[in-house]
Amino acid sequence: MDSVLAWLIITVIKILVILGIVLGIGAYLTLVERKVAAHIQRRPGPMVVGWHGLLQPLADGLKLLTKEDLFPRYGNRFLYNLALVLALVPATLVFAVVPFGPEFETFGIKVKPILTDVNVGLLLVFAFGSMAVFAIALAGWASNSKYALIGSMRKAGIVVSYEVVITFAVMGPIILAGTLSTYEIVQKQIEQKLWYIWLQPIAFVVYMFAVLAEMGRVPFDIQEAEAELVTGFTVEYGGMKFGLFPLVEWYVEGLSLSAIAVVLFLGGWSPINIPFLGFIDPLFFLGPLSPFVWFALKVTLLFLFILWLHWTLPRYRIDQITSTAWKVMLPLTFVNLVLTAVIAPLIWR
Amino acid sequence: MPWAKAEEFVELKNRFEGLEVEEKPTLTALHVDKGRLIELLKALKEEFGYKLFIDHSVIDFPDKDPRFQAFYILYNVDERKRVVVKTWTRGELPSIEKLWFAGKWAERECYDMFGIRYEGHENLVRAFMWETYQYYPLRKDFPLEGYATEYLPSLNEVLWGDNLQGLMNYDRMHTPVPTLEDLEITEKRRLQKKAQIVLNWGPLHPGTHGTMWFLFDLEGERVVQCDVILGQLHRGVEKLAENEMYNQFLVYTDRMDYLSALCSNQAWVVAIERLLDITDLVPEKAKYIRTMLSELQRINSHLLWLGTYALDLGALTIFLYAFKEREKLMDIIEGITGARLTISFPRIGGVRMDLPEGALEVIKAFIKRFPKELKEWETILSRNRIWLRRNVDVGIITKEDVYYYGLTGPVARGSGVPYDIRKFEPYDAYEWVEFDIPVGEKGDVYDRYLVRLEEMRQSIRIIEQCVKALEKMPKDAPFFAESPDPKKLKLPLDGIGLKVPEGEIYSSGENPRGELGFYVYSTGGVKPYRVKIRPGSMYNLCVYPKLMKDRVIADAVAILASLDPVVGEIDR
Amino acid sequence: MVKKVFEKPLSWLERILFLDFIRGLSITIRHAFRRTITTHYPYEKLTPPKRFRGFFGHKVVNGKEPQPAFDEWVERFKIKVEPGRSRCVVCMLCKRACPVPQLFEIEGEKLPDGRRRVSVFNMNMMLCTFCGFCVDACPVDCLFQSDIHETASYTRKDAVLNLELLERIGRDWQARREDEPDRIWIDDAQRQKLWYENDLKLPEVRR
Amino acid sequence: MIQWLVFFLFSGIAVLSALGVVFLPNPIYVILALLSVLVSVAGLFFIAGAELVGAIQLLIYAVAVTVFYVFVLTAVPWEKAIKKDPFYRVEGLISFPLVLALYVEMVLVFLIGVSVSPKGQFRELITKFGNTEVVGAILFSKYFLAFELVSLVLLIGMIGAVIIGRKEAQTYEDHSS
Repeated sequence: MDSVLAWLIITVIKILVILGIVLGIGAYLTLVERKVAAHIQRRPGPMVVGWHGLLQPLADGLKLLTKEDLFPRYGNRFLYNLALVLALVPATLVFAVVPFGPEFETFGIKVKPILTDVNVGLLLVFAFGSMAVFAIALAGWASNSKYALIGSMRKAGIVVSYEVVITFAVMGPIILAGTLSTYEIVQKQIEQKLWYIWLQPIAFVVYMFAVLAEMGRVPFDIQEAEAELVTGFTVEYGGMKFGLFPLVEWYVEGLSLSAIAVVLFLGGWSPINIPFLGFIDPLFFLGPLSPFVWFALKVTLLFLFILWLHWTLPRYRIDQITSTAWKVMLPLTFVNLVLTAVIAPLIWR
Repeated sequence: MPWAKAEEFVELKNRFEGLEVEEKPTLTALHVDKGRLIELLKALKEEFGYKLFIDHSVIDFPDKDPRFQAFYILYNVDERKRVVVKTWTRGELPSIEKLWFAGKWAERECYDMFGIRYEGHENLVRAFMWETYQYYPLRKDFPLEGYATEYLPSLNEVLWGDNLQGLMNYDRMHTPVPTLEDLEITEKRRLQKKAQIVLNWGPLHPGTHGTMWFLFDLEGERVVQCDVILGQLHRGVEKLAENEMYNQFLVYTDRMDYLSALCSNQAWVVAIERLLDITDLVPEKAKYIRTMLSELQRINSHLLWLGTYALDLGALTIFLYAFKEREKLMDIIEGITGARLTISFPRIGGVRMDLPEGALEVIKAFIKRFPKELKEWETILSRNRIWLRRNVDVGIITKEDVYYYGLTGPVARGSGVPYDIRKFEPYDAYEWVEFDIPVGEKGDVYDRYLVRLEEMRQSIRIIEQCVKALEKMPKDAPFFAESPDPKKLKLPLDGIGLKVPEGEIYSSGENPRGELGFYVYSTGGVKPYRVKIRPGSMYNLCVYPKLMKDRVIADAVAILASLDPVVGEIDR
Repeated sequence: MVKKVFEKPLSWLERILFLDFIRGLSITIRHAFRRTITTHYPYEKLTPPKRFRGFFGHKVVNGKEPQPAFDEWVERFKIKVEPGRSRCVVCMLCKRACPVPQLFEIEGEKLPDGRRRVSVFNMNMMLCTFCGFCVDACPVDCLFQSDIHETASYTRKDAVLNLELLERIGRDWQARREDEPDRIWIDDAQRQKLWYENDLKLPEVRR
Repeated sequence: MIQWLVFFLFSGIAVLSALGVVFLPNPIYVILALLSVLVSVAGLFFIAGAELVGAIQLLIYAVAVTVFYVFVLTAVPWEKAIKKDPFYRVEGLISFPLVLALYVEMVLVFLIGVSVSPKGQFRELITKFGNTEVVGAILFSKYFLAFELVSLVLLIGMIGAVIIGRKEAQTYEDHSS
């Protein structure tokens, strides 16, 4: 009886930690983005609220909360609000299968820093990832405006086509690791002393492009191509609801998909890897904490790379985006699958 | 001023018996009667090579029997000659839409302003006013301040009860204002719906960079047909011109194309100097200063185009980089002229003030670093595969289209037509500086982008030569013309006193957006009788519906940005 | 004379290794580590150049008038000259030179000793185009344009410059910037924030 | 004990939303009810320990299939579709025997299936390997032929869909890719 109780308490603690991390960092990522974008464009970014703009997310949050909440006249109110829930919940659920670090020992209980070590972790990631399509389609339809409908059709089209691409791109590392559970994938990479990015460069590039499309970042930034449609399907939302969609899409999903990328390709919490030889760990002085720091470091670096891309490249046209998904990315992943099938036995020996 | 000579039209004279040719130093005109007008225009276009349509409008003589004198200005790009065809009419004219599509928009404007009916016009609607407007504003019998028929008290009075007596006593009666129903009728008359959905893109839309109202007939994402409603920024500049003195109208020229104020001022000033025939009186230093400043203004305007163009296609950082350089240019212009946007620095006969100390050093410092910045942006954009995918083979304008749609400026040069007024009819110091004209070959959006970037580099070359020449001149060289005897020809620095003799002229300057031409008809006195302004970006915009056929909405932004229209110049 | 514009297409090697993206990204990262160029407006302000065409002002009689012209016009219009008050000779030249004459409202008043003085000089700044024709037309260099550009106001009445306000601007301008040399701008730290990368050294002012 | 509790919860939601599917007037609410049925069925799979089938159920049904229903409903203006009379009496009568036959067949298949299906031989295998490997092993050994045939049927279905869905030729004048 007490093991179930202990298990329950640990899970509740894990849930609280993960929710705290996700939503807390999510808000502060808006500040990181505005600072990075500002310095790329030779301007200082938010400086007024708090020292160097540290309180800016709170200010934004307060402003959005106090904004008036409009509702289009003939829209469908229940779906209008349901779309929000359907956007936020799956995006945060993805963190349930993300392993933050190795197993560790506290107060005599062995704790795995992963919410649920389901051995179909990766499948769940894509199931939750594509639940976002519901939110987009319903948001567009429920706000009863031409712009919102066209915007939601476009965005949903992209997310569906890149859902397929991302699933196939991830096949490579799964074959190498031999399991679907995210925790074991990282274990395997540490055992084989090999990050999967060295063997799967094509898969990594395709995965990154699919992440950009899934998040709606440039060059697949069709959602708020403000030049044509005002802000895509969120045009009829106001106040915090309008603020929530980019928070979900850009920051929560951004974090989760780059965390999965780190798990699959950059060896989770393992330090820097030289293929087949082993690991060098410049942060060894941190001791048991270093894996967690390594994981956080890699996720932030990947996220900053996405920001860097977002503020440099122009944006594709909608039909070019979907045609690259089906005509370029998908064949690339098939080629990659064939290659992995050839070199995989070399790794399993 | 290469106008066509009289003897070239001898062969035409015997073919059209009523034709007589009038050749003046400022203008060569062919007078023909209304019946044979279309044949003459067709002959000029096919046989004599006057393919490029420049402008068409009407002059109103209320006391004469055939009341309106219509004029058509054509240009022969190969032999660089210009001719004006004139005819008299009471209110009916044959439409020249089949010969030049640009004529369609010019005729809409004449119908709107003068009430001239055109038979054979495909969809004769008002160009700027709303459909249910009853008057014809540019006619001489329409008062300058309009008929104040509507009671419209100012909101301060109605809501807060301010009493607006005294200097600010705005009269409560107001000229008619369009209601929503009027705009509804305008929209219905403008475009017959053929496909699924009519998407209203404008009049206030972040993508249009100005109050242009686009109607897209959409079939899914594909545009079946498209048309534009203009007039949101129509301030009746031509009506004002008829009531302002020659020098004072300078202030309105920099409100038209508000991004290249100095180039428009220079074009107006050169037009009046040519009409007065005092171009050689203007001192050399003034000419160099005016040329250098208008080239700085050209780079300034191209930077804004580049910034908003990259912004529309998603490259947000280029917007900030372009505006960083633009800020430097604004500082230079502000230091020399005192104003950043509405600069009325040139005067008829020279410039307002000499260059301040340190101006040439600052310009040299700017020129030294600007090509490096341009190179950096090109590495980000020009060979970026996304930029190429969005721009290559999009919105292709062929050479024939340039003539058919009356396109000028970078839009024409992008398709391979080397039409540049600074080379064909050099004014001010353009004949003393040497520079190249960038020309594209395919005529798609990418070529126009490259042409404008190359034009910025050529402007840098011009400014370099101007700075070198200005440095050699003595400090106290004159910057304003001394008229030989002030009694006969008074050339004041301020706005009053300039008397212009009888005559008419068409002279144009090369604005960053195309040819800005002034057709000035003066009957002596201090105020012009009629000023027709040839807007570069209006005729560049009339090719937009043709480019948008069968394209995706996302291209609408790229093609519009490549035409670079400015609403102030279109609506005048 | 005619220059063909051309850009060579992407080679397949560049397509495979994303070289065009890498080159673009390297430029943005270089810009990220350079100094920021913006002035933080309400806290740091740029000083406009001397020739700036901002709000108008009346220069005050302080002995530095353009001598031959000032005495001539005072005699012709029999104006009472008071040191510390506006130099205006009520000649209406500025109103005639202005493209929008309705913005001027000028009246002179006859004093008991027979001389005249400017009593009302209102300028409705909502109609003004700031073109500076009136400044050129003023024969006694009384009307001028100061460097005040923060001119927003809540009511239409505040947008009207009356004589007393014009004189106050004039006195402040004559005290502050009258004897500055006619330079393109004042080379202070705020200007250098934008111009430091052009390593610009304005020549020393020859007093 | 918790498993029973959660089991009743999920099955309760499933039954309720299934009823919702049938009785809700607004088609969008019908689709959402269907979605909640599928998600709760996936929950049932998870409780039963069959994680792979639960995850696949979520991935395929709850997301891929229902999304396209939502697409159709949001794109097609069904509010304006003309509604003749609310109840199709004639069709209802004819289809009743068919539904009955279908129901009987389902019961038969269920009974035979239970009697024939393996009784717990794989239990210790599942604990050792985890059911993904086990399902994979069975699928690619015992039922390999069925697996290949089904993939063929799917392929033909996809090709048919592409042919029907293809729009008339592009009419861009420059045929950019």
